[in-house]
Amino acid sequence: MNHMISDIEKIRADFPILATNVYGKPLVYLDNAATTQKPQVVIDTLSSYYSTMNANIHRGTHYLSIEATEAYEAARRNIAAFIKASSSSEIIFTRGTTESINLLADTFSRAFIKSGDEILVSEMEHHSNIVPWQLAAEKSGATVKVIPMNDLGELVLDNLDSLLTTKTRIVAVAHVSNALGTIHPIEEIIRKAHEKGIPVFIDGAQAIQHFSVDVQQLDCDFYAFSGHKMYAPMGIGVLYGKEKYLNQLPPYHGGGEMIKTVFFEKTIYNDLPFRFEAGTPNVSGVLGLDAAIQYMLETGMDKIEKIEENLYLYALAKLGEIDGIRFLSRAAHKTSVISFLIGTIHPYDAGTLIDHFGVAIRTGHHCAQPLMDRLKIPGTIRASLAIYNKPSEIDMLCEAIIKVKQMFL
Amino acid sequence: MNHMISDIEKIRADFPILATNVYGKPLVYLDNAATTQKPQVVIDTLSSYYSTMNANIHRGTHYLSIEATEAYEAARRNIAAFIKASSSSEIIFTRGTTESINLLADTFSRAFIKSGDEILVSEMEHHSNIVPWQLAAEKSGATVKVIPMNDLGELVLDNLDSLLTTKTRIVAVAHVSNALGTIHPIEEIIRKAHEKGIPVFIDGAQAIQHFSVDVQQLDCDFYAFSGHKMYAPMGIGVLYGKEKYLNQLPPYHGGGEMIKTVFFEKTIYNDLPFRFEAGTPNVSGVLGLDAAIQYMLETGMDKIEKIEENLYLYALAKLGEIDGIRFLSRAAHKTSVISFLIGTIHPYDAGTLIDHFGVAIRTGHHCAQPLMDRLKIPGTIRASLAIYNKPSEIDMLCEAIIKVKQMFL
Amino acid sequence: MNTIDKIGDQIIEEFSQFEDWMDKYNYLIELGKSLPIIDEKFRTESNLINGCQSKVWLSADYNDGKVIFKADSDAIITKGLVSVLIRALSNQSPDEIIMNELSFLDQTGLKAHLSPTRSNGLLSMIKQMKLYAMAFKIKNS
Amino acid sequence: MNTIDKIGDQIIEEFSQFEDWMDKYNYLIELGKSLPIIDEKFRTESNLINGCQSKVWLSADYNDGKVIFKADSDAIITKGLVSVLIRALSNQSPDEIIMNELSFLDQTGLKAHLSPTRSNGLLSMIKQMKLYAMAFKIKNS
Ligand SMILES: Cc1ncc(COP(=O)(O)O)c(C=O)c1O
Ligand SMILES: Cc1ncc(COP(=O)(O)O)c(C=O)c1O
Repeated sequence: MNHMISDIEKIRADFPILATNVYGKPLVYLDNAATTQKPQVVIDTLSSYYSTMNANIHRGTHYLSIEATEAYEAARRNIAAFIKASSSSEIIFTRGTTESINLLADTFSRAFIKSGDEILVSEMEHHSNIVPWQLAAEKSGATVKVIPMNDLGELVLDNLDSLLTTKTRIVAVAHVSNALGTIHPIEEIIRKAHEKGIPVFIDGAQAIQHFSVDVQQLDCDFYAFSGHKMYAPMGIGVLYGKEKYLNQLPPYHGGGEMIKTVFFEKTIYNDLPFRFEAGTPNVSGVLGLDAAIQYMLETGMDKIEKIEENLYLYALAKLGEIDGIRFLSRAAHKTSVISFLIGTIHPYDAGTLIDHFGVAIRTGHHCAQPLMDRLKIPGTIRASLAIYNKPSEIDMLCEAIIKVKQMFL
Repeated sequence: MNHMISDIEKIRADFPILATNVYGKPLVYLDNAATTQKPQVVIDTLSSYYSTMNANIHRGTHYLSIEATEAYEAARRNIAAFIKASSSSEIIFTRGTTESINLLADTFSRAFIKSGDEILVSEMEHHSNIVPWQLAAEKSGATVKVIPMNDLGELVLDNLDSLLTTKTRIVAVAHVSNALGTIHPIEEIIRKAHEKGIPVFIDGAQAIQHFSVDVQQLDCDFYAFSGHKMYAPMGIGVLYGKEKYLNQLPPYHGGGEMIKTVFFEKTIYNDLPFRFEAGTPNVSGVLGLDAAIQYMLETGMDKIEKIEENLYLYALAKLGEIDGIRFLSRAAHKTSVISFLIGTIHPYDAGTLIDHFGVAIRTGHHCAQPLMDRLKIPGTIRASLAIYNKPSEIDMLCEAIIKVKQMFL
Repeated sequence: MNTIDKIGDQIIEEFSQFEDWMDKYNYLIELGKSLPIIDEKFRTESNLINGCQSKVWLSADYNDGKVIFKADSDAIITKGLVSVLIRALSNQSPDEIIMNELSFLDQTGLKAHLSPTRSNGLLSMIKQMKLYAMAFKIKNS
Repeated sequence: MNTIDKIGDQIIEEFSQFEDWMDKYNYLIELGKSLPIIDEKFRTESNLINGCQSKVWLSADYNDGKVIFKADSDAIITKGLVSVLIRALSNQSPDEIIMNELSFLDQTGLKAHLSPTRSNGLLSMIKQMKLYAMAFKIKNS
């Protein structure tokens, strides 16, 4: 553990915000599932881009524009390699996971979903992986079906075979639940869906920052994630799709970049991936994402997993010692997200007070209201860890919880 | 003029990229209509946001999240004030103009456009203000009609009355043409459309950085612009809409933020403007846009207009002295965009060589192919000015052009 | 000085005793606990104000020229804040309720809880209280 | 050494004379001007390769085991580059065309013009030339 701690201190030094004080106390940031903090190298990438390279890309013949275009396309190749996509034209840049899913739900449903068809999601999805499918279902006359969960906080696949019907057009599930941290058995879901020829979308927003993802090995047909949850800037995300599917999807946004020629009578669309990237791209965001991935790779994905697992186990043990703590997930496979309640204290009350001890955690329904309904609770208190968190921060969370408990006695 | 030049030197010092060399020559950046460079204060806003405040917003109960939420909503109010919107809930943050128009075209057409209806655009639009309407027309069975232009590069409104029919549901025109710099007579278009009860969307991507815009005085119903063309970061833009219209539009993207409650059976959408802002917003982009607007206001909108007009007139005079230069717009009302051709030299040839003299201009169709078809040319050479450009840069452009001419003799 | 402002001054005084944030919150929790829980029959969908994180139920009655508010919340701190608002605004005339800007909140350090960016539903509750006052005024004029 | 690489070496040598970028471009312009303009009948939609900024027309014939390319562009610099590619690849066997990686371009300083991020259509032209070679090979085997 000591060796680990010196590693972590080195990592912490890369994140300038961790030196901040809130309410006169050193910031303890445990809201990483909402958004992670950024290493200096990512922040510097933005500054340096705007100070030396900034230009609009793809159509320019001038030096900066060519440089920026090449950096942007190199980043796309790096990101493709990071998730082991078979080609960089399978990487579409979006604003974030939510836009990725909306792009997919809209275009996929226009191409493949008709009245009476079914879309299969799970009971543990983030709203961003529910509402776009509801909207698509409404427009096409399809229905949204749900894979249920059990009391341990795991998906129940017992009836998966009967949920995958001849009307099922797509399955959309998270890789990891944002509210509970459960790692879903997506391999099995993908295998069973593929046996019936049904494509699968995976919402990777809570997975990609914690362990290596290999989309070819998973054999998922689409995958999405957000930069801001993986040490990269806000305003950038990715939709990965197998070329064979992307090629069949109709255009989404209209505008510059996504077309080859425009006449008032007809418009000819561009090739992948540009067809889905209308308008001036967020070049700085893409380069920032590239830098964040570089940072993760240099740290080492295995090491990230190890650090987080160790701290997670430490946190579970320490929190478990507190009387009245109730963990909301007992899933066998989990990332370092801990959702819990303290006795009968309302999560909002707990969150408001814990904050005053300088500890940033999240409370509420975590944009997963169907899951909260299932658990019959208004919300949870969620501590979510990242590579820069350390045991003493868990100790401070525990101290805060104990004091809060006293205030409510 | 001398007084002006010392002002400009002061402004230039705020933009770090202007000190860059390309091909060993000082960068002359005249591609501002594609994207502008960023002042240090905007770059610093991003760094400082990520180093001291970064958090996911709106649903957090912790310090950073509350701070970031308040900064984000304060920026929204500043931006509303900047364009004189009547309320900050009329400001929807998007990724840029292209997304703004796609959001509008999709939701407006679902609410108001049916088979046989008409959408009126102009012959001088950017693809981003054509293709989304084509896509919407395709889905709804409507047709896209076109306001024509004349040889001076101006819109011809002679037949506007007959183009505005009982079937016209919306008019979508640019405030300023990106390819030619023409300022369109939108007041007249808005007045005539309103006489028939037809709402008007204005694409302000090339206007907002050059002069004050007052959406209430214009009385336009929707207005859009991009941050990256007004000294702000990439990946952020705005859609303004009158509340009475926005309230009637169906939701666009589904996800977090845009909903109040989600059940699998039904979902209740949030109030304006959040209803249209699904997913984690680009907080750093919004704060960067706020900083850029602050910078423009401190410089003074009048002064910006004056500086650019002076330099534009200087450029016109100097370029006009060169034999064989052909200006493609003789419009009476223009911003500082100059589109031209040099004799019979192909714009791509000219652009490639001018670049090697360190001068960044843009060549091509400028995402306005219908306009190029009308002019029967493959593209133009476009120099577009910003507040930091100076007469000696125009001189360097002219020198480059003269040398290029010699190379083709 | 109208009665709301007078009550406001008392509240300011009460809160000014607390130097420590913990004491202030302890007091809010106490207030929250002592706010009479409203009758189950008022905890209806139509009385519900949905903050993103805590719920507030609000009902209003009109009696002898005064509006009487009853309210509840599922979170104690929110309930404490609710009780402060009830104390100031309940049993007042519609006009006073409509006109008062609750400026006393600035000096209690509670103002931040009522920002539109908070997720506790309190700002919507104040809006709702003013709407009730408006409705009673119109109905009885 | 195959013939394409030999021609490539000649081209490298020719371009190595120029120290100044202007001389190099002057030479490209010269090459562009001297490339025989292809017959109007080849300037068809089906022969057109649409770069974003300049257009390239390409036609191919097969004669005695060799592929003969003819090409044109509306921009002179693109035409100069086209003439270099024609010189290397025209009148070669399908196999040589398919296999050759045009590595000589690296050493001429022209490589950048053939990047996928350029908007002149040249990369698509090379792709198209290889497709033609492939087609002739299949047809004649
Ligand atoms: C599982 C999951 N899906 C989707 C999202 C939405 O991501 P974003 O808000 O970045 O669009 C999130 C993040 O909140 C998430 O945790
Ligand atoms: C007039 C006009 N409209 C729309 C756009 C599209 O803006 P963006 O690429 O920022 O979405 C542009 C910019 O290229 C433009 O000039």
